[in-house]
This record gives sequence, C-alpha cells and structure tokens, in this order.
Amino acid sequence: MDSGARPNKSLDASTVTSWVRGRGVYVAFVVLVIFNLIVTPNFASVVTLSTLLITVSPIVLVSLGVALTIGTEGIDLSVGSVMALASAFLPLYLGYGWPVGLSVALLVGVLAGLVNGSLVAFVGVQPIIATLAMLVGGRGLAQIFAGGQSLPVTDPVILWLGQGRLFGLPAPVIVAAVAVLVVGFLVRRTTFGRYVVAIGGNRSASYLSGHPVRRTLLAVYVISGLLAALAGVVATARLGASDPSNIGLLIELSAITAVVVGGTPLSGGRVKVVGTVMGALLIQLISNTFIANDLPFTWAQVLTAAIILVAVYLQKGRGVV
Amino acid sequence: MSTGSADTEGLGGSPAWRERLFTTLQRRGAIVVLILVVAVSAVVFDNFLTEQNLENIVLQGAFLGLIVVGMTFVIISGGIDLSVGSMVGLGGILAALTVQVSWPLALILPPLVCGLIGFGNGLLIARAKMAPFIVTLAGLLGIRGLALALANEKPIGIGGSSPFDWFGQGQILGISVPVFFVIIAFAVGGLVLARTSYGRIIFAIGGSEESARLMGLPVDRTKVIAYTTSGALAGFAGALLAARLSAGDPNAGLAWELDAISAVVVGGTLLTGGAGTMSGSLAGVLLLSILQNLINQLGTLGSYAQQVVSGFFLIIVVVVQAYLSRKER
Amino acid sequence: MEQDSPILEVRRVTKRFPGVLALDGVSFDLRPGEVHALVGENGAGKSTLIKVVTGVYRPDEGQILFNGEEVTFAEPRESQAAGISTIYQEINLIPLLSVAQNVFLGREPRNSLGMIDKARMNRDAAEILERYGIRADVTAPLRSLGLGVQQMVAIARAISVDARAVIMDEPTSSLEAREVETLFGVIGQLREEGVGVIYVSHRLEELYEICDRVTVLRDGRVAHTGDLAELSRLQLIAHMLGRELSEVQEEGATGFGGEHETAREPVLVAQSLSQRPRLHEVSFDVHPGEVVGLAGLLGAGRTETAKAIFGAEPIDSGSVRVEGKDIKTGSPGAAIRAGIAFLPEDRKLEGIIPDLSVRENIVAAALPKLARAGLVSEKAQDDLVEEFMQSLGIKASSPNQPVRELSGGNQQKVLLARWMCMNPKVLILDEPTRGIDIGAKVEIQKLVDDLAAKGLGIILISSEVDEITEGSDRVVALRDGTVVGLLSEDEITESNLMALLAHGEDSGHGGQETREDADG
Amino acid sequence: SPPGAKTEGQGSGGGGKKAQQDIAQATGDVCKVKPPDLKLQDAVVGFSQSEKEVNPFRIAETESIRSEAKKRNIEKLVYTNANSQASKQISDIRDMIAQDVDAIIVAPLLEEGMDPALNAANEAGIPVFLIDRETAGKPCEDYITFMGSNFYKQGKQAADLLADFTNENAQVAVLEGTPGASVTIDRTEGFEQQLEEYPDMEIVASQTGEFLRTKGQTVMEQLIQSNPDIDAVYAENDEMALGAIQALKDAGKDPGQDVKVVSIDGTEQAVQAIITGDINAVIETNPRFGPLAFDTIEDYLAGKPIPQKIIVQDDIYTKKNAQEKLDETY
Ligand SMILES: Nc1ncnc2c1ncn2[C@@H]1O[C@H](COP(=O)(O)OP(=O)(O)OP(=O)(O)O)[C@@H](O)[C@H]1O
Ligand SMILES: Nc1ncnc2c1ncn2[C@@H]1O[C@H](COP(=O)(O)OP(=O)(O)OP(=O)(O)O)[C@@H](O)[C@H]1O
Ligand SMILES: [Mg+2]
Ligand SMILES: [Mg+2]
Repeated sequence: MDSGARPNKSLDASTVTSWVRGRGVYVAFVVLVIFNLIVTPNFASVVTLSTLLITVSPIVLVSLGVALTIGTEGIDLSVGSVMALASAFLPLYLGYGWPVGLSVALLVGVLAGLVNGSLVAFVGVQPIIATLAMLVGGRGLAQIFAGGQSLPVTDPVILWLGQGRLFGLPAPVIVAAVAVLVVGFLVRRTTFGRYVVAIGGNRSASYLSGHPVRRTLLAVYVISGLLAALAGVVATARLGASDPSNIGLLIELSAITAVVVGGTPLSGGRVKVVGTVMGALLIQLISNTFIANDLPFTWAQVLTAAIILVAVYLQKGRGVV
Repeated sequence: MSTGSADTEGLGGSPAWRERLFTTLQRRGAIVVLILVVAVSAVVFDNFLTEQNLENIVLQGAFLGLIVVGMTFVIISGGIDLSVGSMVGLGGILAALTVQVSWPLALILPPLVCGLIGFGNGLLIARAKMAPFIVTLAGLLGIRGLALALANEKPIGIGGSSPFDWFGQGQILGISVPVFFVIIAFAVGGLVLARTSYGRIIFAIGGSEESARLMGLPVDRTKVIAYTTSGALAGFAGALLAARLSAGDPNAGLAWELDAISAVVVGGTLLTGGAGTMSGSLAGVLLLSILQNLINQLGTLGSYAQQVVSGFFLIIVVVVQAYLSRKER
Repeated sequence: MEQDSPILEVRRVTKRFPGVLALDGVSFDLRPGEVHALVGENGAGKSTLIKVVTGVYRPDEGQILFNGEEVTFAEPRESQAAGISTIYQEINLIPLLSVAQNVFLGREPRNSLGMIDKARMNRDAAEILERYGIRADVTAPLRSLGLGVQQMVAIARAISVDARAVIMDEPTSSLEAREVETLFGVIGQLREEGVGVIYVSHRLEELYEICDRVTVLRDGRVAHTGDLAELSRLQLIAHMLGRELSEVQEEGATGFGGEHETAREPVLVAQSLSQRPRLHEVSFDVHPGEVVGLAGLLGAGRTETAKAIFGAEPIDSGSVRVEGKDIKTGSPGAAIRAGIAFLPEDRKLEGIIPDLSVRENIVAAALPKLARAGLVSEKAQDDLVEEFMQSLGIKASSPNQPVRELSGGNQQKVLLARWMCMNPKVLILDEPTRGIDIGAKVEIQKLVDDLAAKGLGIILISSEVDEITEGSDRVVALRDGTVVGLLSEDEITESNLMALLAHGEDSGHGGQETREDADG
Repeated sequence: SPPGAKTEGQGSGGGGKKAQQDIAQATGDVCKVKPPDLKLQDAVVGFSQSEKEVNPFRIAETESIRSEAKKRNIEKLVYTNANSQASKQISDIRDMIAQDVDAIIVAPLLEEGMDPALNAANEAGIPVFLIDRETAGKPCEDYITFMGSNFYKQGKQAADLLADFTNENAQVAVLEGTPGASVTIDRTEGFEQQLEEYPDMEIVASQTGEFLRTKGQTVMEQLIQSNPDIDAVYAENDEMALGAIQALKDAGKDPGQDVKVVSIDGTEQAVQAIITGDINAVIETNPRFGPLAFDTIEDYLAGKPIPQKIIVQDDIYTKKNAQEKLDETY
C-alpha cells in the first residue's frame, strides 16, 4: 500500500533486485519464520500465531500513526506516553458506562495529538522536540491523574477489547486490522494521504500547490494521538488494569523501528502501511523467538540490533544523488 | 538529506542590523535564557549562588556535556546519534573491567572501543547511506545489551582508590577533573566547529548534503569522523563516570541521548542540520543541569511532577526560540 | 590547437537507469583552450554525461581519460582534485552559509594557528566576486540572494580554483544579459589560459557567441560532433530534434503569434502591493486573453510580485482582485481556488516533489478537483495525467517514475502540466522556459499563446528579452520593487525596454547590492 | 513490547506490617556517634529516592516517608528522585548537602557507586540512613545504619515454598526483574542457590519481565508455548506474577493448581490473588520505612546507640493467612 513509485512493468534484472531491496522486511520475516519452524518448539500452532498477533496489535496501532507523522517528515515520540494517558483516564470514567470511559480515553489521545500538532504546525517547533516534551511530560501527567496507581478495569465491553474474540479472532487483532484498513485507505485513496506524502516530499512545493499544509500536519498528529490512545485502551483491557507507569514504555522505539524497517524513509515523502505492519510483526517475532528459546535477554538485544540493521540495509539501495 | 524544508520561502528582508540582532538572539537565545534563569534562581533560592551549589551544577552537567559536544557535531551535520547513552554504559563497564589490569588502560580503552563503534555507525551512515536515526537506534539497543552482557547484568565495583578514581573524584586547581575535561572538550569543539575547514564542511553537509558532495567536499569522511568523535566522547564520559562512581554501571547513561538532544536543541541548533553553535550547546547543558538543581532546591515535587515540569520547560524554551527565529525571517 | 591532445576523453560510455538508457555508447573529447558546446533536447543525456565524467555516477560501460590517462572517479571530490571544476545544472551551494563561506568551502585561508582566517576569507571572496562584477555582501547567507546572484557565486567558486577543464551545465539559465556578458568574458579568459570548457545551454545564440565545437546528444547517443561554425542554426536544431532540415525551417525564433483579443474587464487586479523593503505599491491588471510581461533586472522584484499575488508571501498592504472579487492574501489555497496558478522559478526547492511519481506531481494541485468527499478518483486522475504527458511531450519511462529521475526540462514540463490541468483564469509563469530545450520552448511559447487565445490572463516573467518582447501584449517594468513603466503594443521593443530598465542605473542600485550596509 | 534497554527497576517488594516495632530486628554491632544538638522537629531531612514511583513498593515507600515527616512536624523534607541513574543520585545528594540538610535518608539505587556521595556527606558532617537496599561502605563510618529486607533470603524462601507446593519436582519458569538491579541479582541468586537442594526441580526458562505486569504477561505467553510442561512460576515481584497469571489463564491453564505461582512483595492485588487461588504464596517486602527511619533518626539525635543493620522481618502470605492479613498489604 505504498504511495510511492510502483515497480516498472518491464522486468529486467535491476528492477527485480530493486524490488527485492524495497522489501527487505519481507525477506527478513520469512527467514525468521523458517528459522522458528525449525528451532522453536511448538512454533507451528494456531496459538503461537494468535499470541503473536495479539501482542503485536498495540505496536501496529501506534506504528500506523507514527508512519503518518514520519511520512510528513516528522516523527511522534510521544505515543507511549499517550498510551499511558489513555490508560490512566480509562478507569476514571468507566463508572459512567463504557462509552463514556472509552470516549474520554480516546479524547485524551486526540488532545495530546492536538498539542503536538499545534506545536508542529502552527508554532513551528521541530516534531522530534515537540513530541519529546510530550513523551517526558505526558507520562508524568498520566501518573499524576492516576495517582501513580494501577486501577482494575472490570467493564466487560472494555475487557472484551483486550481479551475477547469474534468469530474466533482475538479482539485486539480485529481492532488493529480495522485501523490498518482505515489508514491504508486514507493513504492510498484520499486527498489527505496525498497531502501527507507531498508535505513530506517537499513542503514548500506542497504549500505552493495549494495544499492545506498546517491542517494536514495537525490532523496527522491528532490521528497518531488517537491511535496511540486506542492502543492504550487495548493494552489496558488486555491487562485488566490501568498501568500508567508502564504501559507503552519505550514503544516509540519499536514503532519507529517497525515503520522504518517497513520501508518508510525517515526523510518523509512516503508511507508504507503494509510494510509497517510487517515491520511490527518482524520485531515482535524477533523478541518472541528469543523468549521462546530462552536466550539471554542481553544477547537478544544485541541480535535484535543486528537484525534491524540487516533488514534496513537490504532495502536501502534507493540511494540519494 | 533535509534541505531546508520549512524556511525556503520568505527570504531575508528587514534591515541588516535588525536581522543580525534577531539572528544573534536566536543563536544566543539559550544564553539569554540561561542568564535570566540564573538571575531569578539567585533571588528565589538562598543556596543557589553558593560555591558548592554552583560546582554541583557544573559537575552534574559534565558527563552529559562531553556527549553533547559530539552530538552537536552530529546534529549540525544533519544526523543524530541515539547510541551515546548506551556507549556511556559500555564505556563504564569497559573501564571497570580493565582498571584492575592497568588504570591508564581503563581510561584509554573505553573511548577507543566506543570510537570504533562510532566509526562503524559512521560507515553505515555515510557509505551504506542508511538513516542515522535507525543505525544509531540499533546501536542504542545493541550496545546496551553488550554492556549488560559484559557486566553479567550487574554493576561492577572498582574497589580502592587507585589513580583512576582521581579522574572522577579529584580536582585540578580547585576544579573537579570531569569539569576540567568538559571545558577542554567544549573549547576544542567550539574552535573546530567555528574556525576550521572541517567545521565548515560539517555545516555544509547539514545545509545540503547533495550540494556538499557536488562541491567536491569529503562528505563521507567528515560524517564518519563526526560519529567516531561522538562515540569516543561518550565512551570517555562513561569511563569518567565509572571513576566518579567507583563502579561501572551497565545501566549508566540510560536515556541520556534524549537529554543530549534536548541540550543541543535548547542551545539553538537546528535538528535539520546546517546551523548551530557550541556555546549554545554548552548553555543548553547548563540549563538542563540548573533545572534539575532547582527541582532539588524546591525538594517537594514528586517524580511525576518533575517530569511534567521538564517537558514543559523544554517546550517553553523551544517555543521562545521558534518565535525568535521567526522574527529573524 | 588541433594537434593538442585532448584534456578529457570519453570513450563509448553507457549509463543505464532503471527503465532508461540515459547514455548509449557516447564518445566525446575536450581539447585545451576550446569551448565545447554540449546540446540536445531535454532528457538527451547531457547532465548524465557530465555526472558520469565527474564521478557522481559510475558508467556501466566505457572509459574516461583525463590528461591521457584512464581515470575512475568515485566521487565529485576526486574529479575536482584532478582538475575538473564543475557547475552542475541546479545550483548546488549551501543556502544557510554565507557567500564567502560558500566560495571557499573546503579550502579556507588559514592563519598561522591553522584556524580559518575569517577576515581574509571575506576580503578574498569580495575580491573574487568583484572580479566577476558581482557586488554582494559576502557575509550574508547565500539564501538571502536572488537565484541569479547565487548562480554567479557558484560560477565564481568553480572558476576560482585552478582547473584544466571547466564544465558548465546551463550556467546562464538564471542569469540575465549583463551577467551573461560577464560570464562570457570569463570564459574567454579561460580559453586563453588553455583551459577546456564544456558548455551546456539551450540558448542557441549563446553557443554561437562563444563555442568552438559542438556535440549534439539525442536520446543518449551522439547525433553530431564538429565545428560549430560549420553548422547553421537550423542544421543544429535539426540534429537535436532528429528531423529533416525542411521540417524545422518553418518555425520562427519564438513560438509566439501576434496580438490577442482582450476583454475589457480585467480578470486580475493587483492593487498597491507592498512588502517592505522589497515591493512598493505595485499595481497592474491583467485582462482575459492578455499576456502581461513582468520585466526587470535581477532582483527587481518580479518573483516577489508574483508570489505576493499568489499569496505565497505575506504582504504589508495591498489587495488582489480576481474577476472583481477581493481574494484573501497570504494564502496560496485561496488564490488557487480563485483561479490563479503559479509556476515557481525555483524548480528544485518550490516545484517538484522529488520522490513522488510524475503522476502525483502532475495532479498535486488538482487533487481537490479530482476528489469527491476526499476520495481521489483514480480514473479521472489517470486520464488527466495521460492527456498532459502527451500534450506536453513529457519524457518519462512511465507515469510512475519518480520525478527526481527526470531531466531538468521534463521536470519543468511536469510542473507546467500541474497548473494547466487546473484550468486557471490567471496563470503566472516565473521563468517558464528556463532550462527547456529549443523544441519544447517553442511549444511552451505556443501554448502560452493558445491559452491566452482561450481567454486566460497570463503574467509572464522572463529574463530573456525576446520572450518578453514577442510574447507580451503589455509589459510592466519593475525596478527595485517599484513599477517604473508600462509598455503596450507597439511600444514593446527591446530598446524601449532596455531604456526603461537601465534608466537610473547610476542613481539607484540593483537588488543584489542592497545589503552593502550590513557590516555590523 | 519493545526490546529496549530500561531500568525502571522495582525495588524490593514489600511486606505489609504497619508498625515499625514489628519489622525491626537489629543485628550486628551498635553505632554510637556524637550527634549535633538538634531536635527532630527543627531538622531539615533529605530523602533521596532511587527510582520513580512506578510500582506499589516505591509508591508506598515514598508515601510512608512523606506522611511520617508530616506527622512528626519536621521542619522540611527535601525529596529527590534519581530516576534510576546512579550519577543523578549522587548529584541529588550533593544538592541536599549544599542545602545544608541535617540528615539524609537514602534509598540507594546501586550497591556500588555511592562512595562520592557518602564521602561528601561525611565531610559535611551529615548523617546518612540507608533504606531498602544496602550499598558498599561501612555502617557507622560511611553511613549510620541500613534498614531493609534481605533479598537473597527472599529468593531462598521462594525456592523452598515452590518446592513445598510441587513436592520437590517441577519445571520452573523464572520471571526476573530489571536486568542489573541489585534486587534482581539477589532474588535470582538466592532462588537458584536454594533450588540446588532440590534435584528434581529444574529451571527451564529464565527471562526478564522487567518487574512489569505487561512484560510478565507477554513473556509468560511465550514461555508456556515453547515449554507447555511448565508447572511452577517464580516471579520476582507481584506485578509480573499478576501478568503471568493472565497469560496462564489465556493458555488454558489454571494458575495455583496446574501451575504453582510464588512471588515477592505483598501488594494488595497479589494477596487478593492468593485468596482467589491464583497465586500460591507471596513473600512480603515491607516498604513502609517512614516510622522506622524517623525513629532511628530521633534515636540518633538523642545520642542513643544505633544498630548497624536493621533487618526487616518479612512475612509470608499463603492461603492460610491471606484473608486476615489483607489489610496489612499495600
Ligand atoms: N537518477 C536517475 N534515475 C533514473 N533516470 C535518470 C536519472 N537521472 C537522469 N535520468 C534519465 O536519464 C535521461 C537523461 O537525463 P539528463 O538529466 O542527462 O538529461 P539532460 O540532457 O541533461 O536534459 P535537460 O536539458 O532537461 O537538463 C532522462 O531520461 C532522465 O529521465
Ligand atoms: N533588499 C533586499 N534585501 C535582501 N534581499 C533582497 C533584497 N532585494 C532583493 N533581494 C533578493 O533578491 C531577490 C530578488 O527578488 P525577486 O526574486 O523578486 O527578483 P526577480 O526580479 O524575480 O529576480 P530574479 O531574476 O533573481 O528572480 C529576492 O528574492 C531577495 O532574495
Ligand atoms: Mg540537464
Ligand atoms: Mg525571479
């Protein structure tokens, strides 16, 4: 679902290599799956697959938003803290019924996105700094509002979002899948999606083409905040309790990695939705592989770094100059 | 490759002296803010201007300061180095592991090894044309893992007061040794940045890498040197920190990359590259250090509130600068 | 001269890009003391050849010999060190650095301590620029200067090193007559010193003025090499286009026809536009079916005026009216909705979105029109793209090709297409034919004519005097951001125009020197 | 969850008794230093917390110190938080010294690395009282005394309890705390060492859950998949245990029955889980150092001898006593 150039119709050798290169993440993923099939006990099972999909769901949700911000040549470091904010607020208003609790939690995400977006679009603060401030301050706020405590969530509808199933499909996976479809549709089919990549590709040119640059930027950060809040709700539901101190901790690193490994360049001008999903799956699978084989955490981290480098290296090629 | 994304429209306009004043204000904004903050703090807190407190502030910023010098080079060149925090951890562990063998080695090995890793980062970025963010993000993960593995996941104590400890705890002419080193680093860094060809090329690459390449400048080499320096300084900071703690802590320097980036940006350097000053970065480090000191002086803020205050402070400073730099246009 | 062995020799060089064969067995040589013209249509491969020679690209096949020895340059740095100095097609300097820093980047004068000697650097830079007739504050950031001055700085930088060969890829496309004369003086000097010069330009008259030999590229192959004096202008064009002489002969110097029928009510009225200190009370109007030329020297404020009308620059005062209705100033979106289109002068920074495809670049401005409820209609989009790629003859391997891979001229056509598919009421063209090959240039000029005939109001900014004089129904002359005169119909002659623009040359001063007082 | 480096370490878990008299058990020699002439009410006391209050233990610890300070009307409590950075803890303590506090309560982050801070306090003649974690240095010289639990012993107790529940025959999964934290190290070592006593008990997987509930859950999910035979879980804090229970239930296991679970801390939710039968036992770690710490400072100011080590007696919660002790938890 990339909005960038599709491969040429004429298939000569260089086109094929460049096609493979553009998809380093798929190659890496397939290799890792094969490795697991051979090495990891009980890997080829429905449960394994569903666990993988469930755990990856929150990462996919935040990655989608981060991908959009990166597409505009920005970034959103605050997603983890926004998850925490949503998690903190969710139980506070569940007493009024789940629609209220859920709306408040999502609204908090929208608000955080509005703050980020306004700073970026109207004040002209660099995205990395604006969202860094939200990363630092947002979690602090979440902890203050929740009194640092983890509160249990018992509302069945909310719990379903984290633990339920529909037609045998885990609810978090359904939520993530819907988000993927919606964002994919936005990116591919709508003027908004075009504005996003145009702004990322050349902001001045986009402005001079009459694109609503500021509004689009604002919208991108709001969407990212909303998706992060949704991820926060899902994670909270899965845990059965809010946990503003820990939910979403460092998830921004996973998300950025997923986006970049998935082929969206940090320099903006392109958004790869499917690639992002694959990127998220890849990094989750890496971590699952290490845990399932009881490899020491420290070396797992070293190897994760190496795999990220290889996957990104495989897809560079679209060099500059 | 971030060729001036935002300010391509609206070229210069106001009379030259006004433009200069605003440019200066923008570039020196951090120093202006620094002076203001010091003045206000001196009035509000009795203990602020005591010699001991000022020394605390400077000493606290010293280790981060070393990293910031390297980070300034990297950011002006249009890149970013997220691996420095982990390098501090690795540097400390290397020092702790080697100090028993020979204390000079404990000082030399960390910058050497981390410099080498920085060199690797640089090669991947300059030669393989991979995004600095992702290369050094992998570094952040991998190097921390390495530090933890080498340390067997525990802090390593450096018993006794070998000469090594002096580098973290001793004094030269009444100045703490780490402070002494950071002064040297800023002075040399500032000179290199402002007054040498190498420094100009760093600016050129940050301004437009493609142009710099077409102008025949040694782009790759310059970038590799910047990342190597950044790594070496971070490793050295790790060694000094180990000397100060009398222990190597594999978790030392956690999230320092964010502090370093904040300091550089607070100091008026553009994250898009191509502009910035070393003096601004120094002011940025001092500002962060003072902020922490003030929070401690207050002594009542909970840790969550501290976070909120830090985030807010960062935004205020940056917004003020955004305002000033807009005026400049 | 003939017996001199070549400084630079290219032997059967081939260069492929995905889907494009940019150079196909090209051979070429440059002798000492000659000025060698390299010409061809947009996308013929001129820039690629230059980049292969200077080490930006590596050739897939073939050899490059410099001073008789085979060389492989891995980077532009290496070719520069060997003695090839190059001015690439788009200005490649560092906008945030000062003029002096740009001139001396990488080879700054140093003091005894090995530190940069700033005072000397600024002095030397000013001196060098002075030599080329550029008066500019060398401590000002480069981006504060107009494109023309920037180009001159790039030339100064390239020439101030001792080189055996100097390559210039369309150096004059953003220069006007005065600067071009200066440049030719410099080239003459280089020739005397025995330096070989490769000169790329789409302005044929320039070639005849200074070039000794010519190599014509067509679709990546050498179509002709020989002494320029032996070729007539028409023969040269025939080689470039690959057509018979007789076919070419019919066409005139520009593609403009006669005058247009214009309506009485103006479609656009610009009223007292001011943006201190660059624009002062600029007023003029444009009628449907009329081409209004904006004339002026470098930095006269033409681009500024265009941007003010389009809303791309905030203005201090003044108004813009389209069909009698005031439009919101300071917003390109509002201007576009009112029916104004603007083709910017700086293609690289303000025009193309490099990583996006040709298709997406063409429809960039038309998106709201192509979409219903925010959904883009693929069908309508593809039809539009196909129509304009064909009508403008855009050379691309497919609509999916990233626009950054197109040759400079084709990029310009893509931008033209972006605005033409909007069906605007007013079209502002800032240097529309810069870097466009002779064939396409004529086409574009014809197009401007046709559009005017269909009732569009057109504002034409050009540094080429014939384009202004032949193309415009009226000319607004600007100097230092002030309207200094209006010519219409028969008054529009080169000499009248020159008189207007040059008048007050010695009392006033041009844009590029306005920063002289900045010494604080 | 991210493969990131982190140290949001949890402290020790905590037991639940409230009265300080119950928890204190002095060991070793006593310390007698000549105190300054000062009353506790007039003292400015510094409290250097090591980690953010991200888990029940830290929250309860800080809260206990703060409320006790208020209760006793002391002049001022200067609170700092090292955010898991050893270097910051040192500069925090130095900042307090610069503010001329009269005594400092330190919850040290690391065993190593506190020397410069302790030295500086010594030079300034300010007494230091350590709580919850010990640090290198000599009591009475480098600091006055240490009050806290024995994490190593907690690990051993956990091993014994698990052995008891599984008839000394089990496939054990260990959920470790934050890598590098001294609590993690001690609780892991104590457990592993004691487990050697039981030849039929085998550790089949040992992974960090970083003291987090979320992490405990995802790690357990993975482990139960690749090792379906796991029938015992040792979680180094309650939070991870609660996450693991969720994962075990998702995998169709019955925690407490099919899989025995033992954890450390004694938070309310964990003890509640004992009552519902999901956790088999919890070893307590008491975070409520406030009363004890200020009593000790008061004794010190009064010139009374101070024990060099005050080890907190930690309770063990099981099905038998969980209900009655529920209100002692935190
Ligand atoms: N980096 C690239 N990737 C793919 N194709 C390219 C690239 N650079 C150039 N091309 C293609 O090579 C051909 C030659 O382009 P080149 O820029 O050399 O033309 P040119 O003769 O300089 O044209 P102009 O007069 O418009 O500047 C064009 O078809 C262009 O699309
Ligand atoms: N007073 C001034 N101070 C600073 N810069 C100026 C001044 N006057 C002109 N310039 C610079 O020169 C440029 C000249 O303006 P403008 O581009 O509108 O002129 P132009 O007639 O279109 O010339 P060009 O052919 O260079 O485009 C401005 O963009 C600006 O950067
Ligand atoms: Mg060209
Ligand atoms: Mg112009």
